[in-house]
Amino acid sequence: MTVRLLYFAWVREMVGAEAEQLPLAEPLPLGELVARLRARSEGHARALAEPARLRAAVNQDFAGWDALVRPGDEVALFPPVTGG
Amino acid sequence: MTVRLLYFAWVREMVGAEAEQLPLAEPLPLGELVARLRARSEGHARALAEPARLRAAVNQDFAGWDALVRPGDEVALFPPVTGG
Amino acid sequence: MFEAEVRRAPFDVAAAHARLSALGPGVGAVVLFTGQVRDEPLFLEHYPGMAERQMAARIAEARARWPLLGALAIHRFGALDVGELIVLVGTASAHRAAAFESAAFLMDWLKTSAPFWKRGRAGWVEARASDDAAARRWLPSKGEG
Amino acid sequence: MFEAEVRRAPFDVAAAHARLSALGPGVGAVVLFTGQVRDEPLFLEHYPGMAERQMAARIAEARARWPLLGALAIHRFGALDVGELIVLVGTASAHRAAAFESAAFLMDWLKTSAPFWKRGRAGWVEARASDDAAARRWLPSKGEG
Repeated sequence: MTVRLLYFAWVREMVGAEAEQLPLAEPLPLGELVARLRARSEGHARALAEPARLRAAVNQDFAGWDALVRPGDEVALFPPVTGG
Repeated sequence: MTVRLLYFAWVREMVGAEAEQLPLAEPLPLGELVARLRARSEGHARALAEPARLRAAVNQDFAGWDALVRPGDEVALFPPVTGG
Repeated sequence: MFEAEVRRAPFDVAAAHARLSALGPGVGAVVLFTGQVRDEPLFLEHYPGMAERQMAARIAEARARWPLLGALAIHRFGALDVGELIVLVGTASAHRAAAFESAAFLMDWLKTSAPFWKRGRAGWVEARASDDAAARRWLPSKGEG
Repeated sequence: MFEAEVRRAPFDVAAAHARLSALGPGVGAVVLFTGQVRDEPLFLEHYPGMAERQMAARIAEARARWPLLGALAIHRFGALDVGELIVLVGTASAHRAAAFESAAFLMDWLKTSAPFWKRGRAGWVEARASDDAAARRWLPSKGEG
């Protein structure tokens, strides 16, 4: 099983990808998932270094770092939104 | 010298006129002017019986009953406004 | 562009919006309010001269109070059918808070100070205490309560 | 009519107003807010799917909170020039207070919960603390302060 990852704005630019897959066998808190992602590349490490500068959504709803991510979920990481 | 009087909405209908003149030689508080007007006709008496139900303008600005009306002024008497 | 207009004929909402929107590269927010005839046909009487004067005075007050790039108020009179627009208030500013607040301010004060009177099937419409309360919340001494 | 739409192409303000205004004889007040590009061209990135979902959720919240006859939110993405409209929020109600408040509520929450990101000449626009504060004032526990 995997988790679908999406990145937006400068997170996308630093990671160098707009979408990727992460293998996931069982539920994991979002904060730990992000810690795992940091190990993927220097870009990931830089983009995800400061969780306070990031926001996250699980299955298209905002989620906190302690939210449980399950295999099959869609997880998005991005800066605070600036539309409107 | 005179004062130009204007009436609107149900005040106009009760008085039976939309405009009239009142002779005025010297400044007079608006409340006293209204008291004088009540003597003009039964319609005037009925329309102007309860100042609390009326609003007034002197020269197109809202005015209280103690405002001084001067010869040459335009005085309007009407119900509270209901536009918008 | 700061304007008050009293008219019998219908007005053009799109044109009002376009004028406010085109007031320069500093415009970031436009708010339009329109009021329309609800439930039954109305006749609107007004005090020519004073109506324009009071509307212009409210616009001047809004302009002194918020950083506006433009404000517009249009009020109709005469016989109006259900669904017809009676009044339009529009504001333009750099940011949304000023545009929203000044438009609400203008409507609250037009409701209590612009000399218009509505007559419906049952006679002249009574003024509502809630309209006085809405206007009073903008008085500096009372705050926003 | 309760709708949220995300699109690249320009939208029609007059059509949005006309739709809200025509929602029946009970409509007495329509408020339209439009936000437009100020000062310099922008590029707007968004999260397809979540954007529509969040906008629809805010409209459902507004509908639960105010007696609305309709509400509309449209947000554009892509490259936008100075003066181009980015976002429209419209509400229709019997009375002006509900229309004004719900439109301000929708904008405050779209600003902080709709997944759009602006990029200007100097890079990605930073989120503003004032936008978070504007949204928080609608939380029931905090009141209107």
